[in-house]
Amino acid sequence: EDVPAEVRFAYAGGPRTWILGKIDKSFDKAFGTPVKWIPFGSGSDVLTLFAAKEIDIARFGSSPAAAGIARKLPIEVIGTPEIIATSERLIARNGLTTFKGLEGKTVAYPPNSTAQYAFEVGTKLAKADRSKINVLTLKPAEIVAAWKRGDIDAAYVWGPFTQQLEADGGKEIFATRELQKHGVLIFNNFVVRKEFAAKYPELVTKFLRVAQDKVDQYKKDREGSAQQIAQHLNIPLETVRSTLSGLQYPSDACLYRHRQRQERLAHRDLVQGHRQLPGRDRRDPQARSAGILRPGDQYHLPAASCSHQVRQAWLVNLNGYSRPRQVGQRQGWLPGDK
Amino acid sequence: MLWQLSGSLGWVDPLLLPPPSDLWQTVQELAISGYRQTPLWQHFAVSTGRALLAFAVAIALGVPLGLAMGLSPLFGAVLNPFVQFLRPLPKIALIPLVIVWFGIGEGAKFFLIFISSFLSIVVGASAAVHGVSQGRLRAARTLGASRRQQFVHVVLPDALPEVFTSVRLSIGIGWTSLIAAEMVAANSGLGWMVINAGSYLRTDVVLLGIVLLGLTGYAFDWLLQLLQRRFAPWTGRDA
Amino acid sequence: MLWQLSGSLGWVDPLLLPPPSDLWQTVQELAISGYRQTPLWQHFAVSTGRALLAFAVAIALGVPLGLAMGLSPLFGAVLNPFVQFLRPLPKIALIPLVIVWFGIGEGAKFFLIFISSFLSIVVGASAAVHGVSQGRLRAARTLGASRRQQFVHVVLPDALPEVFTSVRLSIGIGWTSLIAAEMVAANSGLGWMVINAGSYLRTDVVLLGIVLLGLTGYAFDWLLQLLQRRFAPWTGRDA
Amino acid sequence: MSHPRITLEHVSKQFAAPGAGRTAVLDNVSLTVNEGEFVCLLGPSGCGKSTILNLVAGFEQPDHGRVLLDHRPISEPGPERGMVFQQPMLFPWLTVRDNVTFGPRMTGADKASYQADAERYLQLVGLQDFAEHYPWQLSGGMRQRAALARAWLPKPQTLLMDEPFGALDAQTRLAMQELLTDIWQRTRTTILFVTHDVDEALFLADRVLVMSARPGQIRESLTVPFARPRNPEELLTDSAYGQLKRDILHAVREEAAKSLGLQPA
Amino acid sequence: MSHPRITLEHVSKQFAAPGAGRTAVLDNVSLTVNEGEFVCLLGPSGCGKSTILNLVAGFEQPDHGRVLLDHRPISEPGPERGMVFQQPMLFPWLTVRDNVTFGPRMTGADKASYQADAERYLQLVGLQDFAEHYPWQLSGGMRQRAALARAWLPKPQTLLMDEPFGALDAQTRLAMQELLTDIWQRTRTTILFVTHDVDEALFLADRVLVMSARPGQIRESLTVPFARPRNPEELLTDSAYGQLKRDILHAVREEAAKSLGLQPA
Ligand SMILES: Nc1ncnc2c1ncn2[C@@H]1O[C@H](COP(=O)(O)OP(=O)(O)OP(=O)(O)O)[C@@H](O)[C@H]1O
Ligand SMILES: Nc1ncnc2c1ncn2[C@@H]1O[C@H](COP(=O)(O)OP(=O)(O)OP(=O)(O)O)[C@@H](O)[C@H]1O
Ligand SMILES: [Mg+2]
Ligand SMILES: [Mg+2]
Repeated sequence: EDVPAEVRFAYAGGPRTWILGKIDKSFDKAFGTPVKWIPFGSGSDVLTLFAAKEIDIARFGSSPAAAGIARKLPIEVIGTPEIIATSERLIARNGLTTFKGLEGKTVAYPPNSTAQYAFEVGTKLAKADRSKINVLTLKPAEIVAAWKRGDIDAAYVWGPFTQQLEADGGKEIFATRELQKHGVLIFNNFVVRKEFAAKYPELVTKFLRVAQDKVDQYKKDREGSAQQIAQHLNIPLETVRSTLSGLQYPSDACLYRHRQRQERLAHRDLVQGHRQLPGRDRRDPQARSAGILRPGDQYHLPAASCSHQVRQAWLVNLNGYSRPRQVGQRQGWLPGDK
Repeated sequence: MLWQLSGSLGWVDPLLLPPPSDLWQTVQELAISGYRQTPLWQHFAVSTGRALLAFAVAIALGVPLGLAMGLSPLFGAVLNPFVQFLRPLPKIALIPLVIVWFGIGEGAKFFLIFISSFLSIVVGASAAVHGVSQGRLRAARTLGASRRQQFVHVVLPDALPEVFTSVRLSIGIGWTSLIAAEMVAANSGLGWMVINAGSYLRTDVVLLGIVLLGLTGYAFDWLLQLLQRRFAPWTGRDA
Repeated sequence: MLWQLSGSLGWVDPLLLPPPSDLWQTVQELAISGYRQTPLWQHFAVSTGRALLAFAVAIALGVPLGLAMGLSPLFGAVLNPFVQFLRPLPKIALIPLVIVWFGIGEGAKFFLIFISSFLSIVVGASAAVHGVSQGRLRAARTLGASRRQQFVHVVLPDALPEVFTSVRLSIGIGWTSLIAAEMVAANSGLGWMVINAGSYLRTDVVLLGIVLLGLTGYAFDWLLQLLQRRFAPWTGRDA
Repeated sequence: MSHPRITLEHVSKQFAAPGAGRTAVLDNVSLTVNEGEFVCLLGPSGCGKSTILNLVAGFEQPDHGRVLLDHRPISEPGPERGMVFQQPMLFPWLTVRDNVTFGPRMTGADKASYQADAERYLQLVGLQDFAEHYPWQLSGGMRQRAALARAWLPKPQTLLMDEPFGALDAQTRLAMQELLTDIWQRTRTTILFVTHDVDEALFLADRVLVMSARPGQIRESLTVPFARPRNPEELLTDSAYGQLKRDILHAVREEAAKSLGLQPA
Repeated sequence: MSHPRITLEHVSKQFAAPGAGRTAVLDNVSLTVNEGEFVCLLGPSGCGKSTILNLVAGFEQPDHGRVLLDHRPISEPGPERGMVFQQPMLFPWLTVRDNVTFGPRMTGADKASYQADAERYLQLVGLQDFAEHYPWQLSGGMRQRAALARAWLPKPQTLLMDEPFGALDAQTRLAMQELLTDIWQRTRTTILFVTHDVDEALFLADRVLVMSARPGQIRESLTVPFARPRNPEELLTDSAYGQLKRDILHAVREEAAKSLGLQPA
């Protein structure tokens, strides 16, 4: 198989396990071709980069991925490297302890982020009246600033900003992990450009293997890995530690690829799925994704060997944008099958 | 035309540059149902309202301050470092500080638009003073004009054509920074609409927003040129 | 001073506005070990390099084009709508299109800085033409200056003081948009450093970046004023 | 020799006045300046003298009638018609020397061909020590002299001069007048010269045109009969001189009084 | 009556010259203009006449010596010293009327107190029909007249006039001269008047100062003995007039020749 002159990864710069592969160049070694790491700022930037064919593989949150797939961007999800557990939390001022208590208060979260969806779902599950909560979208640093002024009563955000809010009198009232009890997982994706995946399926496999290696490496030596990453990214070690340990890592069985199914879902069912979502502005992905999760919904599993958690993750991921009615024969492979 | 063609022929991915035909459809949709529960005209009104207020204050404070800085070497020397330091700062980077000082309400948005145009107006006005005819200033002084009167009756009108240019440029700057302003906890406004739609790859809405931003900016400029023709008709005349 | 005080006395939370003493420490750190494996001076060099190139091209193209638009009503009427429409557009909103056209390399970054200063220079130069002395232009014509020569030998120098002001303002605009440019897949540069550090609450680095951005912008402006004094010493002289 | 170089045929010119109307500035003006002729134009302030020069220079177009140069309508300015403006109109960004050599530099003349001339003219107008000065470092009269040298250096076929010696003292003025006559005689330039000084007109001109008050018309055309070279002191003793001067003064005064709204003197 | 209003004591003034050095423009100039006196300043072009006016106006400070007004050093311009500049220096953004009334409007005078005067002056300088015009719609001479009216309207105690009638035709010039004498006699203004026209100086002045070539010094101070009111035609027949005029012309010519670098005539 021929290899491209370079493989282009887009990364958001946060502390993640695959950065270990950036540090020791194990992706480059596995591919036999250099990897170009392209930084991006927000989910919408990744979508642009994909649309402009400037990147091949990216790791980013489920919500922009959903927006991209819904807008027929030719990308596909190839894996779920991490599930958000305690790295994103809802911090509130003293006295506020529940979602219900937020009614009539002001809450901020970063726009179009996993935190935002976690908040929306959490509100829903807690049966709080969303319309009574005054929500604001602010970037994380702005959240800290607004918090210090007392302009906001609560914020759903990630580290190190959560720690700052806590240091300033905030108390955690919710963490994304608690959604798992309701079968809701919020996670990040590995996404590949379809054209690239079609041309270099081997590379995609190798990519997933190395990514999993790096998870394993982290699990073996958490402190050492955190130190390496902190040094590489110039981030305080504490931030790296808490972020990495605030994520859950699905087992290697969770990383899979299922192209045909993916295409069908993305191209037909996804769109149909939207149409069937009741009572939502169809053109509006945010409104749509706010209504993603329906605890108790039945879904078919894409890969029988996936752990329950990952199956859930995968489904949630797709379900944000569709309600697959039927799933065909398993046609993919799993890393480690061969 | 070029644009519709490039879309139709597939030169540019319609995902990134929707053809005008799509755009027209989006206009109709947004006009009827609004974007995010807010009608299109309201996004437009909110943004122009914010901007016009900020521009008015920036002009009212910036022109006199700039002229004064240009006239008085001492005053200029004291204030210039601040202005020259702040002016080239990217306004996006200042947002957290602005929030600390002005909160997340309209104050912060006003300030961000205001400060970007204000600083440029100050610099432009203070530079315009150097072009003021020394001869005419001398004439005014022999006619008993006080410092304030020299300022109002000679420096201001003499510098006016050049000040108008600076104001036009500065208002362009201010309008550009609308988007930075509306990144701060907004939920309406053209800038916000563009940013928000961008994060969902709603390129049609983004493009519509851009077109509206461009046209409004154009309209502001046209208005200023009209004012200039009305209030500074002597531009370029030797007398 | 005010700043150190406000930090020490706790007026502003040091988390958002670290006191200068902290900043000094950060400078030392970054100077030695760099930010993200890149030494501080290199971030600085990358950004100024990008900006200077873009400015140079913007001036070299923008001044003649603007003057030509101001001189020729036809030419002006054709190009003006484009310029006036594009100028007030927020450059951040254009990033997706710029990526499509120019990719994510230096081309896109160059273009974003270039376009923001270029458009303003064009407008400023074209406005400056209206202030050109008709009498001197007439004198040049009776002395046999061709249209091109009138342009180079009369319009350009006569408009120069005002053009300098526009260039100063435009370079301020260009420098502000550095941050937008370095949002595009950059991994070095002051703008990128500010944005990147901001997302990890490294306020000291952010502030250091801001100070450097401000000082560099100040230095550019100072340089331009020096050039103006050198090349347009007749500003404001009646002759 | 009697080939007409400049011809105005029934020329009228109006300017937009404040408010609605238009001011008639020139009304049916016809005049001819022959090749090599030196014609002085006199008239009360504001009668349209500068306007006539502007028409001939090609800066303005007539509302009615035609302005011809060598029988061809004038459509734009050209270097064959040099002009000294009522205000010096120097270029403040150039030194005096660069101002003076502006013409030849524009027409691409070889530097060697004009350099010596330029220095000579600078010397003759008394600015040799100020060649490196900028215009704003000169006195009013010095600026006017710099403008003179600038107009002379390209040796135009036709010279239009609008009160070129107005800011000069008597002696400098005489020196400039002699310089001009000298240049004119050697090159047979055609000169249309606006002045308020009747003595100057009689010393310089072949023919004197007196204009009426606004709207300007050519009221009188008087041939100056004195032989050349003329000497100002000798002219004064000529009896024809006194008569001619009185006639011209009388005409100008009558018109000026009209335009000032006074009773005719 | 012999109280000195303007005094220059050993005044020297230099300007930076291109390159390194400095040009001496005034060298040890001392002069006095008494209260109510009308003094004309003559001298070759570029000798420093405008510079003296600028010093008295307070625009420039002497390098050496003192410039006094009523025995007090002059530090800045003031409305008690009106000035007519060598160039009209009108405000292009104001109509002629607003230009003329600029002074009283600045000093906060009651509109009623100057309105009639303003109209009268506009009438007297022949600009009544041009009150609504802008300066760039005027001819050169009309601008100069507008500048005159502007300087006269505030009735300053001292008037500094730099070739104020240079662009006017003979008749208009005479009218303006008479107007000026009239104003001067009624108000006993102190006037320092720069001119190149010896006849004008002898018609107007109590005393004539002749300056030497650069660096300027006061070469001669001549009292003009003619009784007032003077009549230009009658003056011509006065034998003292011819002598005085010759003396002055001789002095100016000698200096002008020096400054032009010619052999003394
Ligand atoms: N641009 C203009 N708009 C309106 N009127 C004008 C304009 N230019 C000239 N005029 C009028 O035309 C008339 C003649 O002007 P012109 O300059 O030709 O006079 P002139 O004979 O040269 O007078 P002077 O001896 O004072 O220089 C004047 O009444 C003047 O007001
Ligand atoms: N800003 C300046 N810089 C350098 N030299 C100057 C400056 N202003 C005036 N001068 C010089 O001072 C001298 C006197 O100038 P001034 O204007 O006083 O002459 P003037 O007597 O009024 O002459 P004119 O009759 O030609 O108006 C001139 O030689 C001139 O070059
Ligand atoms: Mg004229
Ligand atoms: Mg002078």
